[in-house]
Amino acid sequence: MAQKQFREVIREAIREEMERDENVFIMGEEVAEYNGAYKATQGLLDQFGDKRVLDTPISELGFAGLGVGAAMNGLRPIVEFMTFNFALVGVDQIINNAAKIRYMSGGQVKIPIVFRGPNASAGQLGATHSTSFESFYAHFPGLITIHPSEPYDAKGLLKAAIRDDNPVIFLESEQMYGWKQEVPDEEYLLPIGKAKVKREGKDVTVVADGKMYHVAKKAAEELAKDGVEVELIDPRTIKPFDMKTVIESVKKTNRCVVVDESHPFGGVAAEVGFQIQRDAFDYLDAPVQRVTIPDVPAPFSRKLFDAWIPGPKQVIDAVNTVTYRK
Amino acid sequence: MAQKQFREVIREAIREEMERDENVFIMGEEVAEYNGAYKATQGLLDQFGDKRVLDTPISELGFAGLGVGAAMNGLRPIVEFMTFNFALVGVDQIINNAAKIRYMSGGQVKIPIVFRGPNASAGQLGATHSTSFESFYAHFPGLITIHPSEPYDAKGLLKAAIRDDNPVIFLESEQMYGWKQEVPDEEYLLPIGKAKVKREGKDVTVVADGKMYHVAKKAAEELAKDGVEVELIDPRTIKPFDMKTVIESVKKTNRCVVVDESHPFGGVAAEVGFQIQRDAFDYLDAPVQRVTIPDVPAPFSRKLFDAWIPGPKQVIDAVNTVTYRK
Amino acid sequence: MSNTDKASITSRTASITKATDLPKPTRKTHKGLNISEEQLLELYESMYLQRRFEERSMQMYQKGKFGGFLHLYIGQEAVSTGSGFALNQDDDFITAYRDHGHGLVKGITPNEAMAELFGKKDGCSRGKGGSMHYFKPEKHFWGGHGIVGAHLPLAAGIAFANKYQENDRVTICFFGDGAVDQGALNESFNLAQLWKLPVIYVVENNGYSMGTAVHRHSAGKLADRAYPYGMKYDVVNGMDLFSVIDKVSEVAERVRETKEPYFLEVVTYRYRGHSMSDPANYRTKEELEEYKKIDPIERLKTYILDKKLASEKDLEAINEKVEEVVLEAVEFAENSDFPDEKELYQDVYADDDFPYLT
Amino acid sequence: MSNTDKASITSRTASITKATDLPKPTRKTHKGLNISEEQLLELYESMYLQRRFEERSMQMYQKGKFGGFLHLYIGQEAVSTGSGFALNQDDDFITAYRDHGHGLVKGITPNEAMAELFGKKDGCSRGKGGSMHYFKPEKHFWGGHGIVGAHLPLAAGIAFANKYQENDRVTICFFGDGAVDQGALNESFNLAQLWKLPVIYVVENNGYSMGTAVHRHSAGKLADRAYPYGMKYDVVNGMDLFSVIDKVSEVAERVRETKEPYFLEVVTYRYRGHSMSDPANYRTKEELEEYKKIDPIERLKTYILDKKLASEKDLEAINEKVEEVVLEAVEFAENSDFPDEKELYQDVYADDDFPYLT
Ligand SMILES: Cc1ncc(C[n+]2csc(CCOP(=O)(O)OP(=O)(O)O)c2C)c(N)n1
Ligand SMILES: Cc1ncc(C[n+]2csc(CCOP(=O)(O)OP(=O)(O)O)c2C)c(N)n1
Ligand SMILES: [Mg+2]
Ligand SMILES: [Mg+2]
Repeated sequence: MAQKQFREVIREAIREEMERDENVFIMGEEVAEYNGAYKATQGLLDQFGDKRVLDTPISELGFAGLGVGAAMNGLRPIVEFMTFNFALVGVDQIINNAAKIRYMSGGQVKIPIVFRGPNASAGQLGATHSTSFESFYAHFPGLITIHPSEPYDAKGLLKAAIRDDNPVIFLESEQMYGWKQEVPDEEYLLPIGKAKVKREGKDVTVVADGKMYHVAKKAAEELAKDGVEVELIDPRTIKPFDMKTVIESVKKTNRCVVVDESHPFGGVAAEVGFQIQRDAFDYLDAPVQRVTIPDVPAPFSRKLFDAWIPGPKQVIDAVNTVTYRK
Repeated sequence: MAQKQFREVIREAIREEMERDENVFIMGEEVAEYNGAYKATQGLLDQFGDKRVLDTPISELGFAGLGVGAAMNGLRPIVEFMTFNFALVGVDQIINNAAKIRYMSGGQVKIPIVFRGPNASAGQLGATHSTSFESFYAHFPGLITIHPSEPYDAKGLLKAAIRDDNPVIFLESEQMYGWKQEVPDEEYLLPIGKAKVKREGKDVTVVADGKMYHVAKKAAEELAKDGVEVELIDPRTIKPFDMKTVIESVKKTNRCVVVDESHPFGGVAAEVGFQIQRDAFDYLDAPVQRVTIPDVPAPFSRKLFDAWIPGPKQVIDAVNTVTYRK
Repeated sequence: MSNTDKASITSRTASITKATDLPKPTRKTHKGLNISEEQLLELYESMYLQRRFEERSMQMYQKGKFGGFLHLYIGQEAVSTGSGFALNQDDDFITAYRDHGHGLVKGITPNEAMAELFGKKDGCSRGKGGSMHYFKPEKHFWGGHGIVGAHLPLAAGIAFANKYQENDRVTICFFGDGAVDQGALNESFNLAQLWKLPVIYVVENNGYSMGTAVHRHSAGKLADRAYPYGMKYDVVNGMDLFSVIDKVSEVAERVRETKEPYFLEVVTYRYRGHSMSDPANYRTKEELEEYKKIDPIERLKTYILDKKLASEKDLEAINEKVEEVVLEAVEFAENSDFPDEKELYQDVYADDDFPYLT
Repeated sequence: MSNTDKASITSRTASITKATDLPKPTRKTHKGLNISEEQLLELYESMYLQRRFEERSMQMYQKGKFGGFLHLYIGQEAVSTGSGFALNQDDDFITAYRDHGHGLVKGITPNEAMAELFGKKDGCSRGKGGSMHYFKPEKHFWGGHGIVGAHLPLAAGIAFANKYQENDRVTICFFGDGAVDQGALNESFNLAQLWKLPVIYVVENNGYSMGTAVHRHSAGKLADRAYPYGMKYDVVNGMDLFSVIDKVSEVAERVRETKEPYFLEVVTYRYRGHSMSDPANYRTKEELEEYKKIDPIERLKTYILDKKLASEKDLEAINEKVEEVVLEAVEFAENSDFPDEKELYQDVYADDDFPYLT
């Protein structure tokens, strides 16, 4: 097994699936000649040519919709958004077309398409460039939403997403593209909709997705030094959400903190917290707490940004709250 | 006091505010010569002329953005969406521009604008025409979201919204435009962000907004016959959400059901339920339950639609669950 | 052509051949267009079927047989019919919510079409789509779309897939004059031209976007919207079936060959209000009457009779047949079952066992 | 003008006056343009300030003084400067994220501008906006916008408000060639023309949208995008200050008078990569060198010296002054405080006591 970067495995997953199925193609801003704004698509144009690797104009509505139409008519498009912030100008194509046409046609039209690209904040990019969209897309029926935190999961899930017959939102991270993990050389796929217990513990369940998984992991390491054993769950898929794994864990630990990079109102943390209290009420020794970005847009200034983005400290505080350690 | 229709008080609120402040103007599809797709703007063109009452092309992105620009530069636009479903093609203007520019400019630019129009389902209109957006907009900092259920509230809150210096999402209902209520002839305003206990009761708190308020009200009436006293709270404003009123009530009733027309994932119900368990955990005698539309798009067929849209029965079932009556 | 002033819209209909605004109809005869006499009668039947189907739909709607929006295509039938004739059966159609005519032309049966309106399981969208969302992909009918302008990029995508798969299919995408103002038009046109996609974009300019006359919602001339991309375009008389056939045939050939898009403005008129609730007070009775004088079905009928290609009686027989077909469709729709309640949770996802949230 | 082929982009820069693609510069002298000698030196200073400000910014970025994106305007200064000169001080500017030049021209001080980059509280957006989101509404500078194309309707709205309030202000809206492909363009242009809004839309065609040459992202000619609406348009040489002044003055007068919009394609070039992380491998060194030969600042300098309107020494003195101003700005930014942490919860809403959710 080799250490591979997040961007590398994204590329491998796309390449392998394009080799496997000639109906798979990829388009997006700067994916071809520029080799990807974040180099996730490096080398694909060379290998597959400009029939299957296409640079688009800055027309998110146009090329997202073009992708949906191509998927309706037999292809399996991968649509890269330079970041998901920019998908907002074309989001009607995702929410009304990709997500609903199968249903409105009574199942006659299938739409196997993957929308992927960087999600959430990546430092000092300001309010228009820092939104995290996992809760946003998970709200709408008809879409699968995947939000991996590590290269191994990302590769297996992206390959599964490309083979899936549903429209999939696949959320990556600018900041994580360079991060590495051991990843097998052999082909593998991972099931969509399965969480993973990435650290076992008996004292408190922490659920954390995407970039926040790493924040929670650091917190768990800190807490361990202090004798608090965190059970850390990475949901990996946000829709459908594997509540079974979470509930099982909470039944053991009786406490839970949910960490997510969305804004608080109706975010993943609210949803998971709601379901835990509903479905494991009698097991809870403390109310579920959440750690999210605050209910304000992303500020530019480094100092404000650092205060804005949750870090291990907030997770530790929340764990202390649910364990009544302060 | 006279009985007035929902559409009538919307019109009155707009008219009174336009009379009061000449910087207020209204634009949208068919608001002028056609007198409004749902007649909410009837007579305004005649009274104020085409400088202040403007028919727009079907360009939601264009006219929503134009409204934001006009608000930045001193006017107080009211932007009507024929329904909020159509706002999706222009939603970047709301989420990235209306909601964030004040913050990004360090408070130098104020954006007093109201986006209003029908929200949520209105019978057999199919999946593209039936989405309820209160949770969607409430997720994003920078916006106020109002979702009234009755003419009295609607009028007072719309007037307050037009005078408010924040961008406001004001959600109405095609189906409710004809519904009536006693409304004072004298001018009045209502505070944004204040819930109202519309029925007092000791057994269970039911929180219900928009059209679902009426469903919950019917359920409460049914339940009363059965000896169950519902405390029915209409939040009226979704962002900011008046949790204080809800928590106080739950501390009394120890049980809560939230009814909302959003999809379940991360909807108002999840948010309110999460906060209740967090902030009134020790007062809860049962987990908070939610009643929402299902996690599927709106079907067209009457039979499926009737199964899709929550009715009093689901609310009663949920109340039975939290009161352990079955 | 200036379609920007109401007076001229009215005046141009006063005499169809003299009006400058409604383009002149083609001078070609059916022979010149390679239409056999049999086909001519089929075309008549097709247009008449669309007309009667919708008149009955209206009746059923008024009887409360179904709810929702009902947008009637009456008056515009030459556009769907002529396009269907000019194109191959496996060419791809996609349109907006005013979709009954296009659907019937592409092979949705009247039974399926009526059952869909009724929300029944035998409907062309299994009762899930309704009037605005007809589908029949196996016949290359890709919907029925309710968000104005949002299907324009879908059409580009369907055409993209055809080109990618190197089949020879052409995609035709219909939309209303109101859709021209959506950003989707700019983005789709640019992509279609840049990537040379075999798609024909057709704006059915019926003079109004709901209650807004075209000159009140679109600056300039509609057809010109293609100009900046270097996309070819033209304007055609949409009240005359032969003109539509003539033009769309020519355009289709070109698009099939060059794999480049084309933009066609078809000038037409809808007789009814925008939807059932619209009394259409924004236009004059006279204007409507002027258009009815050049009704596409009457026009074809006159042609057939004038040229003695069939007798009044022959046409009467067709009418009666259509009448029966439509009545049977109503009966079929009445008798078809509503979808089972568990259908609510079918077809959202590809997976039958998707774990829906509660 | 065909800007759709790379060879011609390069060739047209070979000799600025002979190239057909880069429009010919105006023949007018400063006198012909009513520019006093004093103003000429101010214009020189303004351009040089933008240049040096950004060169220092780059340095500070590389030193790690701040993070995020940094998009440099270097090479395009004639556009901001000429537009600012041609318009009134109270005319309204709005632009995309490559906004330092426009901001400085409109009266953001170098101190405020640099402090913003550093994320300090004395920045022109109080440290909350950063490089892409400069604001100074009191000087009629409306940002600084990060979503490509999304400020085009804002410009229409600003112009709408000016017309509504019956003041005489003109709005000018700058955007890149990449923004031309956004639906926002179609919607904004249509609205602006339909409602006759006093707004000048300016595409700064610098040949590339990030790494994509203009002919690879936009079909047809950029300027033609205005044609279908009946909007007036033209193309101007953006490497030559006088040409920009000449054209924008003429356009502004017309827009102010007619209250109708105008679309201007300004052909220009950016010397640096798209942002700091872009090595700009998609273009040749030769192309860049060709443009540098017609650098707008050098060009003005040569003009001034040739006409003996100032001496080398005079210009040197200006340069030194600018150098000092910029260094002072860096010092100011360094010494300015970061915003207080409680600022996180300020300016989201108009209300200071907004009950934020936790
Ligand atoms: C994006 C969007 N905005 C508004 C609507 C509401 N609406 C439906 S049809 C219509 C008028 C469209 O007119 P036109 O495009 O000319 O088509 P026609 O009805 O004449 O066939 C409007 C405003 C919508 N469905 N989608
Ligand atoms: C809607 C949207 N899509 C994509 C981006 C990412 N992006 C930022 S700038 C840019 C290139 C824009 O080029 P152009 O408009 O020519 O302006 P220039 O950088 O040359 O000034 C891209 C793709 C964005 N900010 N917004
Ligand atoms: Mg129309
Ligand atoms: Mg550019």
